[in-house]
Amino acid sequence: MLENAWLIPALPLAGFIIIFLFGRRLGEPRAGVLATLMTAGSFVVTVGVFFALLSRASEDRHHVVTLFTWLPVGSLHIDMAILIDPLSVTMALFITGIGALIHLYAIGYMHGDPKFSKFFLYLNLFIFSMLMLVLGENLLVTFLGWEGVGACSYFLISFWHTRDSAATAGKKAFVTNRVGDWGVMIAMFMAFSAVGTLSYSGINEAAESGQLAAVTATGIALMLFIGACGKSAQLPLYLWLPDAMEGPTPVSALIHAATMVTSGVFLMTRMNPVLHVSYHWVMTIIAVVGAATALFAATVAVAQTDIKKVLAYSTVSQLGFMFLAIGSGAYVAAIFHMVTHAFFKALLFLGSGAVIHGMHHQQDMRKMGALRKVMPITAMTFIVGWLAIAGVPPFAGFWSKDEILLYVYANNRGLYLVGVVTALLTAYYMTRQVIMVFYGEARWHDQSEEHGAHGDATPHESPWIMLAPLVVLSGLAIGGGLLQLPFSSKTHFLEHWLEPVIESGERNIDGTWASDNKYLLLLVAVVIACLGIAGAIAVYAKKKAPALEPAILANGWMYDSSVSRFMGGPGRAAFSGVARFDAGVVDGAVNGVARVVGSTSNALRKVQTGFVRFYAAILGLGVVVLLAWFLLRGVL
Amino acid sequence: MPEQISFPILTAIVFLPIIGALLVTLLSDRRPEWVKLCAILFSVGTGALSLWVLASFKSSNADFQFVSQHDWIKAWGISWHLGVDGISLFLVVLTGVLFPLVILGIDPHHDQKRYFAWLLLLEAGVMGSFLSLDLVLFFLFFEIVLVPMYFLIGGWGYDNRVYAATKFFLFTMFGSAFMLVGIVATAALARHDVGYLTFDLVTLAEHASFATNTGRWLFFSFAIAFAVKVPLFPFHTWLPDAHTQAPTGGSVILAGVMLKLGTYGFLRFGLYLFPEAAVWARPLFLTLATIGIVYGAIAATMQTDLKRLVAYSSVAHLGFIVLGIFAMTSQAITGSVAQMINHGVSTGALFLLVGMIYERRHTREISQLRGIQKVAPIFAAAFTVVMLSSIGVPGLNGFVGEFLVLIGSFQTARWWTIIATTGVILAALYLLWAYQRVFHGEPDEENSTFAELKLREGMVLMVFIGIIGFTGLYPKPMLERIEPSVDKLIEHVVSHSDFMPPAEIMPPEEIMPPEEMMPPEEMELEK
Amino acid sequence: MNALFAENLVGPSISWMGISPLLVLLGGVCVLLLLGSIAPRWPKGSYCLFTVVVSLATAVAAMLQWHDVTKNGPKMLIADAVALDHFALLATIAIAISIALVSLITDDYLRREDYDGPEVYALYLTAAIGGVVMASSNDLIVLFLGLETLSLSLYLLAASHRKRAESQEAGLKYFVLGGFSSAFFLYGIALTYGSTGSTNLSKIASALSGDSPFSQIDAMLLVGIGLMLVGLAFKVSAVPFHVWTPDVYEGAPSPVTAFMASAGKIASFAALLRVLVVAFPTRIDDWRPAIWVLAVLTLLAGSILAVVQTNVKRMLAFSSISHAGFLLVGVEAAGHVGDKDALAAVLTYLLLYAVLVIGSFAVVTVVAGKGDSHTTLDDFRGLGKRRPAMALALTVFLLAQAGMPATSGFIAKFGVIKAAAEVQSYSIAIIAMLAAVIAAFLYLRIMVSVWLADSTDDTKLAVPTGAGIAITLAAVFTIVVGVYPGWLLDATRMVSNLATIAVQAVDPATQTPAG
Amino acid sequence: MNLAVIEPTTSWYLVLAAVLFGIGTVGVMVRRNPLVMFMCIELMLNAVNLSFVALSASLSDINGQTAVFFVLVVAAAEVVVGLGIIVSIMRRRSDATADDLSVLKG
Repeated sequence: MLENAWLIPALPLAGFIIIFLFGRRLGEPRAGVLATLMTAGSFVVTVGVFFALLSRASEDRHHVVTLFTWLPVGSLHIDMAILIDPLSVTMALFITGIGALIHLYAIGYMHGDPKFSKFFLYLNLFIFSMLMLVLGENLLVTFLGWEGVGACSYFLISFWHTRDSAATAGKKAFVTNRVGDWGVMIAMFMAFSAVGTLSYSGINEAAESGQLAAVTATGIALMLFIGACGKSAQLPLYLWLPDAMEGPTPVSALIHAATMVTSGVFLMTRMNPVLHVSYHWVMTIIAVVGAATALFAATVAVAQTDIKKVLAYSTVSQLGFMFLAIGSGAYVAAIFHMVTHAFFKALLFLGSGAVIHGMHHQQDMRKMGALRKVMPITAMTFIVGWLAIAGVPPFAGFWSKDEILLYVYANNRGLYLVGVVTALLTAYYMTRQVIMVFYGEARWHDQSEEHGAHGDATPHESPWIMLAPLVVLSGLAIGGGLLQLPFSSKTHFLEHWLEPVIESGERNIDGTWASDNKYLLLLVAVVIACLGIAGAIAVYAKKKAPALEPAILANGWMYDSSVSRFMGGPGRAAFSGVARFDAGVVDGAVNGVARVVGSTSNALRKVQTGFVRFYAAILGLGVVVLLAWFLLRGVL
Repeated sequence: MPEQISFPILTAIVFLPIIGALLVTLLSDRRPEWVKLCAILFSVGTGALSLWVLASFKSSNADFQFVSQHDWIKAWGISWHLGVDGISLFLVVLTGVLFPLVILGIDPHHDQKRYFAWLLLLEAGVMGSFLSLDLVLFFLFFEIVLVPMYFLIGGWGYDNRVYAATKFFLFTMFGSAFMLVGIVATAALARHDVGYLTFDLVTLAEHASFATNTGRWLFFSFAIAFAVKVPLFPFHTWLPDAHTQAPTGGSVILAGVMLKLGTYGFLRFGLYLFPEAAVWARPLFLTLATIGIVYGAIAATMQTDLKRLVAYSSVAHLGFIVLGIFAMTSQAITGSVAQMINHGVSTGALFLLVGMIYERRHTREISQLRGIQKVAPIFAAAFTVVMLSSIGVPGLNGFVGEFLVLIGSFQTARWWTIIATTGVILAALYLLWAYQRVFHGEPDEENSTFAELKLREGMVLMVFIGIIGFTGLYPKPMLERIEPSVDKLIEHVVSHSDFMPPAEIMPPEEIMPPEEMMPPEEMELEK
Repeated sequence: MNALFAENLVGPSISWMGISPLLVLLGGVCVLLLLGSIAPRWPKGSYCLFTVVVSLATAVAAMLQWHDVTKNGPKMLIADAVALDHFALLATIAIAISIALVSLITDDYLRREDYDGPEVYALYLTAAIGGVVMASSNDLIVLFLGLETLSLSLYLLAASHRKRAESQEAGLKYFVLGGFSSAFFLYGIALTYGSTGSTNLSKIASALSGDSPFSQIDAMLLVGIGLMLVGLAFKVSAVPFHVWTPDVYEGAPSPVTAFMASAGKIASFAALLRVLVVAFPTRIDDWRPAIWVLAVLTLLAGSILAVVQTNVKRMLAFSSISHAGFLLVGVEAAGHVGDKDALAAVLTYLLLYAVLVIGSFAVVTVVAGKGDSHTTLDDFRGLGKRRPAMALALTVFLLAQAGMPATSGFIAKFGVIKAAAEVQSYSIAIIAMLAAVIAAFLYLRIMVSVWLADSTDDTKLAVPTGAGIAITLAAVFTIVVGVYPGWLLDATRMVSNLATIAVQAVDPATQTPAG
Repeated sequence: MNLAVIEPTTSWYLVLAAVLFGIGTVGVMVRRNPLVMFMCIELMLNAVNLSFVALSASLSDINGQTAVFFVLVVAAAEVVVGLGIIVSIMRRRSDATADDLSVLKG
């Protein structure tokens, strides 16, 4: 079975190629169906691979399938190879699984779009790239996927490219990611010059066997982290993610919530031995950046009115949580949260998508409300997602978030505090969203005439093809916690499963105060969640207190706007300065030479007066000079 | 020792286009279709020959192959010496492939007879420069290509064509002025070592040894010519003008193969003849290359003319090539050679596409264009692929060369490389920004009639895109043919100078002595 | 005193074969003038034909001598006054070829301007005689005679278009300045004679070779050399003695200009080399720097001044000046003792340039039209459309003058640069090449108006037979030599070091005791 | 003292010749009448002749004096040619000075 692992990326690729060639002829909905089937098929294969791997002893759960040699030059030898191990399979499982669901959903969501087939073309290409990213046996194959998903996200964000905002958002996403890619490339160069290979096993072995100097390891780790910040939307590079909501909602769900944005987390986990041997402050930096991002984004989310923007900032915040976990050496917790987050955030996005779909592309929450009556199933599933992200037991989010906080506490109490506050805010703004969308009085009647696009004015429930994925995902959001229950080490399924990959990096907190009093911390987490929910209810449902939504928060602390103002102002000025320098100075010098020759010529030709006597005089002058020279020679 | 083969195929490659040019000139103007047919036949024939060379090229052999050597000007020791090795092989193939595509894909607006004649002459010149192994012979071809290109720009270019053509001609000639003196001086000085006057590259490189300073002077006399041709900052300003004013075909050829004459010259003559000087001059050229990368990209960002933008992007891309050449590691130089090809393909295609835009809209001003993707999705798709390859997205050809150059250069030119790598950010910036302004948004009324890709254009572009995809995913056949010659060259440099290549680091699978494990600072010191 | 006379009055023996080229030319002149004046008007074009035949005969005679010299080595004729060596013969052949080509152009020109008659051809031939004498003279007086013969003919030729004021003006300017400069030249001879006791180049050389008392009297000698240099620099139009060149070239009838630029230059440079290399090898350190400066000035001034010109004839005049600069680079290289490649390079350059310039002026002559006045850049517009073939030929000539490879021009430049580089004068070589870049601009300008500018009138231009032949021959020659120069170079390489053979050739019996 | 004993040495003649030559040179540069300019040139030539003779006497070598004859011939020839040109110009404009002939310039 493991030998056939190449099928996992191959199927979506096949889908891509087929749609690329015959997309027009396939049309709607066949193109969508095909794409969905391909992704589902690759999910099936992944499951098969998973069990095949499971049947092995945990120490040799490591299998490489080499497809062909990609870049062989001298000592550099890079194979196009995929690596099957617990980590990659875990990633592949939820990528293909959730991917398939979202494909299905998209068939309904994109119904009637003129570029229907093209949408699934990109979607399949994305799944393929994402799988290459996680399955890659070496940094370069991962980088191939890394750039691939970047490109796909560019295409999909600017899918409705006639909207300028969409086009700009797509460009912004790509360029911002490029900044991160710079880091990844440098990291690769360092790794190669230090270890002579780019394969994960090679680098990690070098790290474990101490062949990798701490300095180099630090360099690699930091550079990779820059890359991760780009992809996983951490400060200061998170800017592109909120704008990315310009893309169709399934894209937001798949790329900007469940899969792509987590690849940074994945990469750090993949390289955890390198992080382990690098200077300890690297981990601190990661943790601090993560915590800062989490808090920052949470505060911003509090004041958003666009249903998707709220979820976007919440995604940033949750990703911050994951990096906080990594910074605390809690790789399992990070992966765990990544998975559960994939479940409930995909659920929430799809739910919001259903709402938007039902509201005829109305995204402003202030124009919603009381939707639970018209779209009950959507409401149900959305509420499940809300409870999960808010951290209410026994939903998935509760367990993963608690796991992280546990490690963070053991690691650094200050950061723990930040985490707790973030959790509080999370519960608060999610509750706010649920209330504004599904409860209170309906604020959408007055919109009807504007948005009578689909004939009937009132919001409507979505077709089953969109609801089915919601139901499935809500199931996962409820039960996702089973992967890793804190009660005894036997229930640490995920931890045991990932053991071979992260053992060297994973931090052991046994015997710390935190692990001894983990139930106390559980309790704290529950209380926090409840507080947040209660607060939101008090403000938005019971109107006990005025809503606190300062403009500065609504504008994300003015960070984005000031950056773009800088880019548009001084940055642009500097660039055009260079361009002017080129035209004026560099090219000016060239043309200047020409001009000088020309003017010299003009000056000299005046000597040719045409008067014989003058010519004779010039001759005479020449004679004098020449004789002077010769006489000089004579006297010398 | 390179083997002598019965049929002088390389000579044929050089002469076939010349014959074609003569025939085209003789044909009557009244039968344009014959003229075009003749041009196509000869260019395709040349292309076929070059492909044959590729097919029968011995991949593991680092020496010159298909060598044909005859006395030409005995009195001066100048010989007709042609040969191809891994470094020139793909440039020859690229030339052989690009010209038929240009002739097939683009029709001149007037005087097509003269146009094709010049084009074929140009092909002969380019082929000759890539193949000749005699300094004077190389100079001959290197210089001769100016004439056809001058007339192509001046005769079929746009509003400001004469200025651009003259600038191009004189600027390049300025460079080669120094080179000619350098060539003669090299041969004259090498007399003592060689024993007789010869301009044969191999003989000179293997037997001649120059006093340190002499070698450096000579190297620079060559370097100026190549730096202008590449073009290397600050000798680049002729390029934007030439590209902007040249007809589409001219731009494609100019970007595709002619700029490579410079970088190729650096490899073939700079490093091979004057290793010591080249090593000594490394810091200078690494710096200029890095400046070129960043500077070119920044300048490109601010261009309002689409062709100018692509031209400046060429400056940046060529910077990568020069960086790789002077990093002097196996990966870097192999990458540079690969990048020469890949840049030729992707930028060539880019100019082709821009040309098509001009054909349809009669403007290259970015501000005049808008929303083309909506009216011409296939065209936009093709543009996107080419653009991504030019940005250097993995899986497309642009990445292969760029990545190899950078990872190779990092071994010996760490800080330059770190700065140079920012070029990939800027590349995305200027290309995507331009793409957004041209293709995205709602098309206004002029652009709403933008015609979709025609079949013939599509055919030509498919070839380009095919190469882009294949080379990106499976560059092995290319690399394994380039590398042996590159390694040979590096050995030559190492043995003739104090240059130390980076220590070969064994992946941890093998057991390795500890001293090969070196943290960055030590590498620093070692450089 | 009497004894001295008696001894010298014995006439020197003359080897008639040795001077056969001169005799052929002389015969040609006589026949042309006599028959031309006695017999009625010859049939159309036969003057030209006759001149061509004469010049070819001269070339043949020279070739015969060439083989003789190759077999028996060079020798001195007529009391060491005339040298018979490869150098002289090559120059002779080059001059002969120039006359042939020029007369081909002249034929139709004269009929167009209705001046048909033998005079111009006769003057060509007399000028050629002067040129050959200059090239082969081994005595300063003989050299002076040759120079005057050449110059006087040229004065007349320049002024020969009696209807054009420019032609008259050109004639006068040339005459006044020419006479002026030859006076300097003569004075130089006198002083040299005074300080070395002889006017014979070989004897001067041996007198200065150190053992003789003359090596003391320095100042007079140096002034002598300087003044002779002035005279010759004027002839080769080296800056700052070039002032006459543009005016005369522009004013003179186009074919005559071609003749001056070809035959005139060949003779003058041959003379310059003879004087400097044969007579003053011991004074190299004195005259080489002077030549160096002259070369640089000539290169730069020639190419820079051409940039803003608008009259093609004048442009070509300036370009000929910058070519003179290139040739001076060769002369400078020849200054290094024991370097024979330089001599060969200079002569090759002269030959190739002669053909180029004649070709170019042939086209100019055709374009100039009746009255010989349409020679501005605008008159050349659209030539590519009106006469593609001729335009192509012109392009070839211009590219060749720019030194483009695969044309004879490249071979010429390469030879000179090589000569300079082999004696390590890199600086001047680079200056020369850069000047060539500037000069290239002017050729480009002409090409622009020929090809790239749209034509003002599309009337088909009639290309007369003679000119057509001349242009074709020149173009073919340019390309052939450019692609396959081996044979020519092998021939020119036989031009061995003048100085040494000249000294050997002097037979000791005729040595006059110094004092 | 007795003037008769003062023997003029060669250098006297040479200096005289030089002076004459100088006068001729200056004359060419300053005079505007073509004929006069031409005569100045003749003057220069004759100055040279003088120095030839003087030198040949001092060297007691006959060649110098033979040279003079050649020069005279050449001068005569120049007269012919020069006058021819000048006359043909004068025929066009009787009052033409050298400065009027400046169409060709630049």
